[in-house]
Amino acid sequence: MIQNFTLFIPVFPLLAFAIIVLLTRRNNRLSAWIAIVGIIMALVLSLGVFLESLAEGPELAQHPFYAAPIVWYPYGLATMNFGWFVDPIGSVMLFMVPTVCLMIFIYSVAYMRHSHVDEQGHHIQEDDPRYSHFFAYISLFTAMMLLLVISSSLLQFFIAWEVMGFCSYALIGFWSFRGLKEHHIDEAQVGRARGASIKAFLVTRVGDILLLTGMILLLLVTGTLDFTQMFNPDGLNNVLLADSPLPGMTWLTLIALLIFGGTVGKSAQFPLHIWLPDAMEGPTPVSALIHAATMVSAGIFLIIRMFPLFVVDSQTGGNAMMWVAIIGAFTAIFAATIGLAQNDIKRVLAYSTISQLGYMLAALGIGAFVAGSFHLIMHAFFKALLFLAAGAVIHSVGTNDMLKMGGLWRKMPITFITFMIGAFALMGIFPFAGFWSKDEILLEALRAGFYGEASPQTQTIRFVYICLAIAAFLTALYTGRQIFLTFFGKPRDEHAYEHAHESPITMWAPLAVLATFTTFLGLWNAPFIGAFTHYIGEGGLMGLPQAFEHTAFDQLAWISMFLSLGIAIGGLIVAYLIYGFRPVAAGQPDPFARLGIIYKVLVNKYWLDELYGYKINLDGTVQRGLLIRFAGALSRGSYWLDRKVIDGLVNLAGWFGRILARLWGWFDARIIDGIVNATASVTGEIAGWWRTMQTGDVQNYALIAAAGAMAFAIIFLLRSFT
Amino acid sequence: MDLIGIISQVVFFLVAALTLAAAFATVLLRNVFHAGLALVGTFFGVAAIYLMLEAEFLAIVQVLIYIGAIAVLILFAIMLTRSLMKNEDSGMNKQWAWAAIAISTLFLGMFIVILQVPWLLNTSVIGTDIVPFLGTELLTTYLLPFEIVSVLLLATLIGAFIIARE
Amino acid sequence: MDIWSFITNPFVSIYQLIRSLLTSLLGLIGLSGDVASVILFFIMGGLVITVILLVAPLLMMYMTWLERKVVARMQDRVGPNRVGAFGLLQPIADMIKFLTKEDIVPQGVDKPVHLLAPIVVVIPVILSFAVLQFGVGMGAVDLNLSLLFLLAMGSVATIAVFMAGFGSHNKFALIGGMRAAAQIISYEIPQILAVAVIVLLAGTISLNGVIEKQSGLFGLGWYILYLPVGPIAFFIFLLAATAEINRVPFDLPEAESELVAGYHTEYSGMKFGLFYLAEFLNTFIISAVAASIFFGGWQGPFVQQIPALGIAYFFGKTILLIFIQLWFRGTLPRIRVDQLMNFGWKRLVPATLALILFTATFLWAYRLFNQFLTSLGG
Amino acid sequence: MLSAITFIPLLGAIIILFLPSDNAIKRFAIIWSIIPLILATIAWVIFPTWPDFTLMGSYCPPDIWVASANTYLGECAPWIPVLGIQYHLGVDGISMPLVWLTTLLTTLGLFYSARVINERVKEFFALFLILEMGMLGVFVSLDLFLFYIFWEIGLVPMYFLIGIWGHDTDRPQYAAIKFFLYTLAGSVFMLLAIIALYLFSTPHTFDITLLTANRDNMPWAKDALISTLAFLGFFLAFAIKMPLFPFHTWLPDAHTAAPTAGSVILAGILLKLGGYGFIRILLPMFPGTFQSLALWIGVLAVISIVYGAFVAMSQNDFKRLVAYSSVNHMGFVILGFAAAAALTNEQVTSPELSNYFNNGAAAINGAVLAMFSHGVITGGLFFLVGMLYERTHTRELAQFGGFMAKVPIYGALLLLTAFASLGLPGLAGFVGEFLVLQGSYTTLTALTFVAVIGIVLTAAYFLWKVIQKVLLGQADEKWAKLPDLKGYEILTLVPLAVLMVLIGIYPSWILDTINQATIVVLKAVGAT
Amino acid sequence: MINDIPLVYYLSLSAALFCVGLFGALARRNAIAVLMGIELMLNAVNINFVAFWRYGSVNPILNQAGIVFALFVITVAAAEAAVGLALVISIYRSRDTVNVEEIDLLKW
Repeated sequence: MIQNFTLFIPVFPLLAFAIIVLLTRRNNRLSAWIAIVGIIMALVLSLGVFLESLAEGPELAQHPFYAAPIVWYPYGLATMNFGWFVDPIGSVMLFMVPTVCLMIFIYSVAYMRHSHVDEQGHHIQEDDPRYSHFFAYISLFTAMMLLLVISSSLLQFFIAWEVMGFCSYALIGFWSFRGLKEHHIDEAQVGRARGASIKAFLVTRVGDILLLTGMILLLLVTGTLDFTQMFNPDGLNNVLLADSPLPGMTWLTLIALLIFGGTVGKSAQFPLHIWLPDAMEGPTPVSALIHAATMVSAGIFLIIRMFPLFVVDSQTGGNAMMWVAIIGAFTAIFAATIGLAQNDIKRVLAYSTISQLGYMLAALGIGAFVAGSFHLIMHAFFKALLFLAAGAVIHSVGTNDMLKMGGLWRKMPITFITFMIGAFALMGIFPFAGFWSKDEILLEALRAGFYGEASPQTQTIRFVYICLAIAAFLTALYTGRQIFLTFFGKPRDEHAYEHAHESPITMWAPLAVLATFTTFLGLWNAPFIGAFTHYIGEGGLMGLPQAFEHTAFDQLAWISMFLSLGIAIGGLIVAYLIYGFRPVAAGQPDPFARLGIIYKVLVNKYWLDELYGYKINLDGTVQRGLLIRFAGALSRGSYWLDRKVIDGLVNLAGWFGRILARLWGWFDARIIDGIVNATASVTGEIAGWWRTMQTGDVQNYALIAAAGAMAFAIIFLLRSFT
Repeated sequence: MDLIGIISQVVFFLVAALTLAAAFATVLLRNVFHAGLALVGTFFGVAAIYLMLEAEFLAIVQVLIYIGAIAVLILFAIMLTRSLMKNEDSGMNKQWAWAAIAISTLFLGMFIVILQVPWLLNTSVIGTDIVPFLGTELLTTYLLPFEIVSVLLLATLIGAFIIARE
Repeated sequence: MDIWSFITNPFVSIYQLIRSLLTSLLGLIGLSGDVASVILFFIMGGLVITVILLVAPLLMMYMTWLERKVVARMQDRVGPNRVGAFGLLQPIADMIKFLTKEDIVPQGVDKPVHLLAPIVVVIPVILSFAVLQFGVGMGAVDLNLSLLFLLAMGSVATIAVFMAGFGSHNKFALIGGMRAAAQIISYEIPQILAVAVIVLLAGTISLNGVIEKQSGLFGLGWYILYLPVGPIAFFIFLLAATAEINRVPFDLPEAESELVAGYHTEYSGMKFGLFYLAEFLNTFIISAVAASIFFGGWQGPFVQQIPALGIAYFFGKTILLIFIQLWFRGTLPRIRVDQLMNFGWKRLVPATLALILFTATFLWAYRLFNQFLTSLGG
Repeated sequence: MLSAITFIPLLGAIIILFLPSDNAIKRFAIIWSIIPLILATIAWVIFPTWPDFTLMGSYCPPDIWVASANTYLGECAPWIPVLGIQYHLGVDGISMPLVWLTTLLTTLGLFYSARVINERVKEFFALFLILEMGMLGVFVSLDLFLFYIFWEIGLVPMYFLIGIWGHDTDRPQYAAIKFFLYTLAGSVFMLLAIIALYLFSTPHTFDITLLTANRDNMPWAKDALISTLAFLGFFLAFAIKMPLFPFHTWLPDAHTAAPTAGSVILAGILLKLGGYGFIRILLPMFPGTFQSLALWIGVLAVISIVYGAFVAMSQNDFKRLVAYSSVNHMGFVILGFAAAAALTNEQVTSPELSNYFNNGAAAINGAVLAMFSHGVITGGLFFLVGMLYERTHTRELAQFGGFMAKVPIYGALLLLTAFASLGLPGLAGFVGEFLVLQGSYTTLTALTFVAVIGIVLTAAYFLWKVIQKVLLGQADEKWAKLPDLKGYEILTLVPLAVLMVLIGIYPSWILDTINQATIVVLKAVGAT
Repeated sequence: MINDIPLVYYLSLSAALFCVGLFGALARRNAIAVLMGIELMLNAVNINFVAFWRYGSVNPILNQAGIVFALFVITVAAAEAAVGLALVISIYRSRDTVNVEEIDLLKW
């Protein structure tokens, strides 16, 4: 019953955005409240829908809450309709997104208040000059995320996807312009923010155009973008399997890969991941909201929505799923390695996000749909928690650099505890959410790879399992490093240390809530309870009538559980050995530096930025990568071409016209004019001769007349008489 | 040829010779006044010829008009245009030789024509006085020319008067 | 050839007598008809001419005498009475004076013109005598255009005057000549028009015809008596004619006071005599013409019966008119040149034109009336 | 009704000539230009059903001057019967929005320039109104002869606007002459084509509806050579006007030199004349030829997209950048038309391949909507550039910076317009582009892959050059006291901003109208 | 008498007279001499008229065209002489010469 109001879920935050922008721009408090009210209304409505869909149970998959009333535009005889589409995984997302967003909203109310010491030395607490803008943008962002989740058509999905991109750009670049009296940010910060925002938008844009292409080809081939009609079996089979323009690929594979391209862009997978670490320049709630919970998960959600496509493709011999798995796994391990060498507390978390997303994609790639989606939900919670905690640390210490922190656990107990809970969940320590979801994935990978029946993918799945295992270990390692560097050991920067204080209630309350979710939500899909698997797995998906097979918790499951637990604890111990045992002293280089070249590579993030992105250094200046410089050169070249060659041609024509004109003028003056003058003078000449005939003497004329008459007479005579 | 015929021919030749001589005199005399008088002589000659052609009225009119009026007019003109007592001679102009040649050939041509053309002669004796008939004819068949000529004379009268006015 | 016709019409009968004698003489010599007629024609023609040439000078001489007598009489003096009784021989004396005077030809004169002038003056006057009808049938020749001929001879005089004026190489003569020519020309028109009136009445241009038309009891047929038209025409004719011959009221050319003697200043001797002759003969002619066309010429009571009376009638009327001329000379003062011209052009010419118009319409109406009457008569 | 809309501006221009004082002229011009706007809106609203021109092949319908309420909004009267030229006006789904846009932009242009233009006011406003008449004439005329006349009329005032009121730092005379001669050269070829059509059509006629309706039995359609040459004649004129890649060099010069209102109209409407020509003349009249050349035209379009983006990226002058962005966007429009034209006959006609038909329609819808939205967006952009120029008297991007803090309202509007221009969904730019891509993927798939790169480049140069250089970064102290947007400036931009958002969020209000006409046009496409 | 003198004599006479007149008109230097020449020519024409009337006309009495024409020629001659001489006099008065060769205002 509530489900036919689902379309209003995104409307509330959107309304909040509009109100803030148009009306309450001046009043910070009021705009904060409007934003929060908006998100609460959305939360209530979405929980309603969530509960209603839970009541529906697994059949929701085949008969989702669906309606597409809005005719967005007609094209030819068909029309493009928008509406809402809620299926089990959608409903779960509907549960996850608003809750996380609400927490972040509450958190950022306090976070955006900066304190600085003015000349007289006493602390001044005052809001960020663009406080209301911040709330406007994040409520717009939330609205778009919700719209994405409930969208019934891939185009609606894409629009939400793109607007989110814009919000991320705006929010990353929130501090990209500095007012006169803004003391809390310095020039470098402004420069970095500016570079990061553009980088984020452009890189995601690249991903978007891949998705756009895939989407349109899908529309072209299947004739519709609506999730319900997209996957009808006959439509998929005969048309999609025809050969696509690219050799060796069927339409289906091509479209799948293109859509996966979108995810790579949005969820910062391997080639297009470079924007996420730099996106940390935005305020921390933004990082939490966008780069932990929602936006990046949108990419994964896209694959989830399109999962039947991938499945059919792999069944018909396409290798799209294989690619997803490989890229996912590789990104997981790749990001984890870089994470080790980062000093910035938020950058470490960023890389961990990238690797966890890699995890999910790997899971989806190997067909573990339920495990992947569960990890997606869990990850959203504990990663948001980690980011907010980190935010609290930064807010109190005033700097991101872990080398300046240390021993903060005494100063900020609640933040410390919540941070530890999040870290343990991330590492996959037992009771916490991360353990269940990560273990599930490793289990599935292990079973499919080593114990399942041989199939063309087994080779890749084995490779995936190995990568995931190593990644798990590395995750534990860098998370432990982070804990020891920030909270344990001796404070390395006295000034920062005594400046640190516990964050206010509005900041640690959300932390607490998230912490509780992180600890207990994992049980939702614990081996024995398996409610989540039942809810999601049983109904299958729109295009896939048969359910996902669910193996009982057999002996292999136990082995993999202990194995993963062991990896996690092993990682933590190694981290303790390096960082915990002899805490790093102030000014002492990072112990990892001893690794030499490997460390340098990791610090420079494999020089990918220099390769095809652009590197934003700390002081705010930007170093343009090869690809960008090449593009710049190309543009200057084309402008030169345009001005010189094409314009040149036009001017040449003009010049040639002038030459021709002058030539013509000369010809005309000389020859034609000449002729005319000649005729004039000749006539003058002849006239001269005749003129003398007029003697002025009357008798002369008479004589001539007479002579004439006489001549006539004679002629007449001769004629008549001869 | 009877006596009268001969006599008339002799008279004709006489008169013709006199007239031509007077004409030549008019043309050749250097003194314009003498030329004028020679002209009067010619007019008399012509009047005589008219008489020979039995056109008495015309002869008398010729005398009355030509000699009485036109000759006087010419003499008057001569008098007016001669700066007194300066008798500049007005002989021939430059092209008289050419004129002479051209005119003589013209005369020759005409003469040949006159001789060659078979004139249809229709001599009939005029008995009675023809003037009344002339009068009636003048005012009947030739009424229009008669009126036009009168207008012409009027115009001339006015024109001459205006031009010659001081 | 009976006596009676000889008595009543002596001159004509004599003429016919001689004529018949000659024809018979020629017949005797044996010449054939037309040759004889030619000879006869010449002889008779010569005879008549000689008669005229004799009569004319005589008339001239005695007119001078008459003029001097009458003018003297008017000026209360006697006039020539020394030479012959009543000065009758005075004219002959004058004649001899003219003939014997030295003929001076001034130097620088245009010789041919100077010499020719007097001749050209006299010839037309003599010619006009040929046309006059002295009596019944007593005209040298009866042209049917005689009136017009007379006028033509009058106009020839202009040339003569011109030649005299121009030939004598004398400014006064020149101006006199030109003034005379102008006068003659301008008065010629009214004279012709006046005559035209009479021609209208008479219906013929021949002098004899006009005279015959004027037959009527006791001069009632004379044109002068056609009341509205006659007297006016006569008056205009008389004035114009006088002006034509430069007689007294209009004798500007020889105005002694201004132009010495006009165009005949440089003439003397016989040439002057000729001018004098011409002048007086002119006077006679215009009087004769006036008499013929206005007073019926030789018409008079019983003239048909006794043609000789015609001569008397003719000469009587003519002498009467001459007397009027002389009367003019005696009494009227000379008029100025502009008055002359104005009078001529602005008074006389319109008057005569009006007169012609009037007579023409009068005649037309009269004839219409006659037709009407005859048509009435049926 | 249509004649009224077209000739009211002319009437206004004439009245202006008699007005004494400057601000009398200004006030009158603005109020007067609102009348055609209202009329156009009324016309758009009360005529939901658009006629199918191809069915109308007859000569002037009997009820000549009456805007026949039921059949179609238009007038027709014999004009020069001897030559078969009719004064035939008509509007369908495609031209109605453009007419409305012309009236809107002219009103805004006049409203804005009322404050800005202060010398030779009378000529400016008179010329502006005449220009409007010229443009409206082109959109409404259904007779090639009339079309050509209005096409030329539109040219002349623009020449003066650029020449006289142009900024003298950018060689206005050179630019004006270049613009004029370039377009004129094109239109000369068009004239030749028109005459060729006239001569080779069986009932000698200039009438577009007639030429399209019984196109198949027209001699010029049968003879390949003539139809190709005529097609090329028209294509050249429209490509120059559009500006397509090789013929675009006049645009940047014209724009930099033109005064603000001038360049708004130049970009907003004059470029659309070319596009309109494609859809009204090329597509329906020469489907066969267009189809055979579609690939090459597509190539040119893609080049102008990518090339336009690249060149824009290296611009240092704000206005030149926006000019090249127009080249970029117009590339999409032509791509859309080329894609639609590339449809083969059986794709259009056979029912089971309706998918192709719909996508082809999407291409045309997209192209027309792209034109409309580009008009709105670029109009807005040029207004913003103009406003900036009014304040800073320079268009050097390097000298700007940190304006978001200084002039927040201006910054916000610039942000909105910039993102609309780079095709952010939810704003006007995206829908047009998406539809075009949807259409062009169906037929010119390979080309569209390249075109899509253009989108990224567009985003790049807009963010990199426009937003970063102008809004973000450190503000130079020179601009310390930069005044923010005044009342009238905001009032000029607000309608455009509203339109952008409206089209972005819910485009069907405009696409319904366009779609009806597209279906009609598309039926003709793909024929022999 | 009339048929003793053939028409040819008269014609040749008039031709001769005409030529003399023409010569006078063309050769004489004095304007008035020219006019006199013209008068001669006109008289020659008159002779022709009358000659043709007398010899050529069927009924000389009733059909006196020749004479009528002669009359008209005379009047026209008179008019022409009058105007001509008036012109000559006015030229003399303004140019102080009647020498035709000197009156050459239209000379090139």
